[in-house]
Amino acid sequence: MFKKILVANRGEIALRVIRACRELDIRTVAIHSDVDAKSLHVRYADEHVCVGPAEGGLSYRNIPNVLSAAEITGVDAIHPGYGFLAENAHFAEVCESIGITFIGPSSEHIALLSDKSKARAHMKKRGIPVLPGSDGEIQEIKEGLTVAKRLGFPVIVKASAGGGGRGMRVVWEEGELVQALESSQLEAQNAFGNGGVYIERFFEDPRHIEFQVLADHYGHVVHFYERDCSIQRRYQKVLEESPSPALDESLRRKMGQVAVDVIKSVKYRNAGTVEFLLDQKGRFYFMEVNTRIQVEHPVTEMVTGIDLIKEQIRIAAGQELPYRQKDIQLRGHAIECRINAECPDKLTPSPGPISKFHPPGGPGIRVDTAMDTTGIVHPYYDSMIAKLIAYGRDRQEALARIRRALDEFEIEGIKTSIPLHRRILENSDFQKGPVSTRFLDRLLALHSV
Amino acid sequence: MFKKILVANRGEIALRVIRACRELDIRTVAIHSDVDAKSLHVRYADEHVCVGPAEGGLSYRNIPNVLSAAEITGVDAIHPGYGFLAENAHFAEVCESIGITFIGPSSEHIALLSDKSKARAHMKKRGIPVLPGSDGEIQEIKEGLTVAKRLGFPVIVKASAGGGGRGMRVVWEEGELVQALESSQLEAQNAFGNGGVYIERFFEDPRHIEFQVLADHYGHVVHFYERDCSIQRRYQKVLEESPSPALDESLRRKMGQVAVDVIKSVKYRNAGTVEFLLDQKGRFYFMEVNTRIQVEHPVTEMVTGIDLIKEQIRIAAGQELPYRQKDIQLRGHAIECRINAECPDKLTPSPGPISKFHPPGGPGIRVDTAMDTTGIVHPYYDSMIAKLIAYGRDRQEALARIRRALDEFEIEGIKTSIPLHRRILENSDFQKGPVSTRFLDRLLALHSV
Amino acid sequence: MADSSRKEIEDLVELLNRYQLTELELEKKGVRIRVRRDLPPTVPVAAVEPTIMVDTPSPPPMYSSGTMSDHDQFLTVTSPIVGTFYRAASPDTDPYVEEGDIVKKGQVLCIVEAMKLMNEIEAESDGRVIKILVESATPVEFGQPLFLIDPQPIA
Amino acid sequence: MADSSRKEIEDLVELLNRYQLTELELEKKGVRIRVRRDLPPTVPVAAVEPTIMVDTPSPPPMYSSGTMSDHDQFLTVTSPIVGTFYRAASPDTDPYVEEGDIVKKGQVLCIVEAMKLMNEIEAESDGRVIKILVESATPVEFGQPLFLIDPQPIA
Repeated sequence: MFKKILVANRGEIALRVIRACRELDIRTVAIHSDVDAKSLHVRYADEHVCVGPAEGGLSYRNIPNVLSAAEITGVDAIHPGYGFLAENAHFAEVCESIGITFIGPSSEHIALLSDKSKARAHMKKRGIPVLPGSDGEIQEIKEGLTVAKRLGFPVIVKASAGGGGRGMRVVWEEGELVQALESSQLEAQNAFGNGGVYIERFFEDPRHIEFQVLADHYGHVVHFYERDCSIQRRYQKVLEESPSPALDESLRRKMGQVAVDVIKSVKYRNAGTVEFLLDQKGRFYFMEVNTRIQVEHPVTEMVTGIDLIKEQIRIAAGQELPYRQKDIQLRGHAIECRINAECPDKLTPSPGPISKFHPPGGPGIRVDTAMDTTGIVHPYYDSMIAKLIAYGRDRQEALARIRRALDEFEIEGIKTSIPLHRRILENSDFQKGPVSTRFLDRLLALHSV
Repeated sequence: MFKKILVANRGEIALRVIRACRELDIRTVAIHSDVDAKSLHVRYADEHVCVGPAEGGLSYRNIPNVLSAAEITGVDAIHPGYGFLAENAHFAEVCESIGITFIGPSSEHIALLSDKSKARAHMKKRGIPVLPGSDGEIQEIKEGLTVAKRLGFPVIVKASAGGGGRGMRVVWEEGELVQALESSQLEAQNAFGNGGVYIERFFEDPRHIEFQVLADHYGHVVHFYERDCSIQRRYQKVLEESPSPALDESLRRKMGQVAVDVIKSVKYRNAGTVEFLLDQKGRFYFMEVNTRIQVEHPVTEMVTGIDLIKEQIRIAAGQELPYRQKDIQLRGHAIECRINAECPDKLTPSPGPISKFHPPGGPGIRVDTAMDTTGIVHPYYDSMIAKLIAYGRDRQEALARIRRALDEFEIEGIKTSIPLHRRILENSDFQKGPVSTRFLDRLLALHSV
Repeated sequence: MADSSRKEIEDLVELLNRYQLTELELEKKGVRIRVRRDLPPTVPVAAVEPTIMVDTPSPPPMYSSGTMSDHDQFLTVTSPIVGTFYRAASPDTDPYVEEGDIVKKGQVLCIVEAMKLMNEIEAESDGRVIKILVESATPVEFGQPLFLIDPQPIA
Repeated sequence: MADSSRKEIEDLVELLNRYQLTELELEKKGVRIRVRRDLPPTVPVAAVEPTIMVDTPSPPPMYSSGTMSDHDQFLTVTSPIVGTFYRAASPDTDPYVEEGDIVKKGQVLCIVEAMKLMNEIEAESDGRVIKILVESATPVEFGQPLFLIDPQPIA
């Protein structure tokens, strides 16, 4: 097992990794930008190194400084968290080359799976159900037109290197396609340095279902059931739950098996998430593999009882998975609300010093945060300041608990997304069960009228 | 279901009950003494009534004021928590007589089971294994001598109305018996107004094992497995865990069945705890039934996934238990540390205002507390200010988590028992598994040398 | 610099921060430390606690029964028990007292009913009833002010 | 000035910076030291956190590389990268500079090695090396002060 791990992140996920390390008796090194010198993740680590000024590109994403920090502190491994360097194949490769374990998949896995068009083609070849669409990237406008007509409108143009909705265009009729392809290519080129785009059929009311998977270095692959991440706003997840109210036992088993097949087909290792689109008729399609631990991993931990971060570390250290699929049991229901520092109406960030921070507690409540009453929300980073997770014997209890906990959560000095979560949780469609990824946009449109 | 419940308690257990009510959509009334006017349980309730001055006997234990508060706020039911009026048969009886539901057993059950000599005789008659001892109370010294000789020394003299170690005397040889009987009777008379005592064989290194049981009004009785409460100091529980490292599956099944038999034998209802003494040879003996929810109930909630307070409320409202024994599954391991406001060396209370209160968070951690940075520890009440509960996939993970969480727990302004818990958790005997109720006294004796 | 001074400075800074002071000076045993910071004008003043989940008003300030209020020369008569306040012995009878009445020590001022028992609340000293603070037939809690009494009324 | 006083001043400046104070005064044993800096009004008031679980010292206050410190006339040269500080190009060669040396703008002061690359750190202005703040072959983090330079040395 590792003796010392550098945590190449900040905020709640840095704390999350440090906690796992402490429980495994592994020393930790925090890195931080100069404005984060007094952050909780710095205080909770055994050692800390300042790696640059506030801006993430110059500090948390600064590969030479992060690796130098790893070298001068003599760590065995680096945990990247999510964001920053977590899905940077080059970073993973340099780690490998200097003999520091990157806690995650290999650089080749990251490279393959971050190209969504390639990953899609790979999976299609292996019989995994993918969304109907183009075979690989669209090279010429004419080709795009042929594909779109075959699929039938609406279609969606996506960037191969895409993420967070950038380079995405929904095309409702033939006449819009040319312009969509061109603007999508341009946006993707600017955002990712890769203008490759592909076309898929567009589903109007899909659900976003993802399966958590762990794979060790000995060919064992186990899934931890699904998370339902259909509550999104501008392609950003807002609230997640496990299990999904849209799946029955039979569909859950089928999708889980496909998720394992996806992971096995590329001989993947460590933690990964297989994302599916589930349509209104119960058909599911592979979308992509996320090659990192995800923000919403706690809901899976709550219902399976497994600490996914510790498993990531154990797998990276060469340990075999100590269980098989049949040992992983779903129990109860968990929901996560991402608490962001933002104005609830305009949805704009709300940075600044926090004057009061009183998190909720009691049964079934977990709070992952790096904030306290002395905390400051910096404008340089992600606006998520806390994750509130509630566990219940069933969905109804989990819903009641998270509403109760939101009422208890007192944050002063900044505005937060707590009112937005209340609005979602009070909605009777949401309470009843399955809603689509367009639910939240509709709810907000309704509200603003 | 009830519309409004009065919570006849303060501190963390009042918050615990209020949280359960909020999740069940039941309105709450907090009662409080004048010094508690700004306490969290007052803020979290829908309504609140001041019932007297600081001293518990004049406020939280003041039956006329508590019942008047129930009347003027028009509640359907009263939850007594633990302590104060929770095991007061007279209070339960008055509630019954004025048509307010006492959330707990009937007054008759409280009366029967609070007389330990009677309860013991009752159970013995029904074939429940009880500690070898006298048949009922000792009326004459001569009778005591005969019993003690038959049992063999050492023996223990206990008060029928006893609790918290009062009226208890360990007698190591015949010559000490007469004085022990007399002083025990005197102490019991002074403390409880009832001088009745009885004799049992004394076990030097027993474990304290208790089974959580729920019984509804329709004859259904389900147990929720055991809690190991062997870590005690002066007969006060300090740290509890579930499951017990001293039980194997077969013993667990056997003891669980006996616990259910005990509860069925008196047609008990609502939540109760059956306490057993487990000797070094794996033999177990009924000790008593606690007719309330207990401080340590959260460890059971963590490993079974059931909210015991909500179940208490549902049962009191006449609902049937929605599951049978086979539906109650143990998963993982949970440990609770009682965080008291006390000087860790002298073990004396440490009241005063809290200047910093930063509870731990993250995976597997639950904190039940009514404290925050504006809190004050009053000298009038119990010194317990928080319960820290850790869940893990197994005992080792639970131990690692609670140690990690204790390191994160920052409380300033008062002294707490956190260092005592660290000392227990660092002990290798405790880490290995079963220790006896004398473990902590020995550890402290060792330390003070 | 001695570690003790350093610790003291840090303690002073902590206090400076906590209470949002601009200057703090400590002098003892020949050592004098002064810490100063000019706060920018945007610094928030200490947060006031909103009682988010409470939908009834906060409890009234607690006076012990019949003691002198600090701010004036009136005695506050508070409820010694929890119950329902009545100004008269029954719906058909006159109130025990009206505002402006002169009362004698021991005179009944009102009834607080609790558990079907009528508890008479008496004046603890002579004086004039300045104000009746609660409506008849209203629930009252322990310590709730019921009457303001002027113990030295101008004759 | 005695070395002990100098050390004390530097410590006070360090505290002034760390806690973003505007004034700090220490008087003991007949010595009185007052350090003062007027902060621009926009500077945020950073809360002070005790570093309870940290077993390495807190990071040093952050200066931007080579800028003038307000409190005196010395420039602080800080490390622009994370790595290992070396005073000489190799173990066999002389250090680039010694305390007291006069340096020219652009002159190499030291090396910070990172990822096997030797990064030369140059003087940003002419001046005299007042103090070398880090031992050779020591790890340094971003922003860590390496040298104090007096840009206007008395000839």
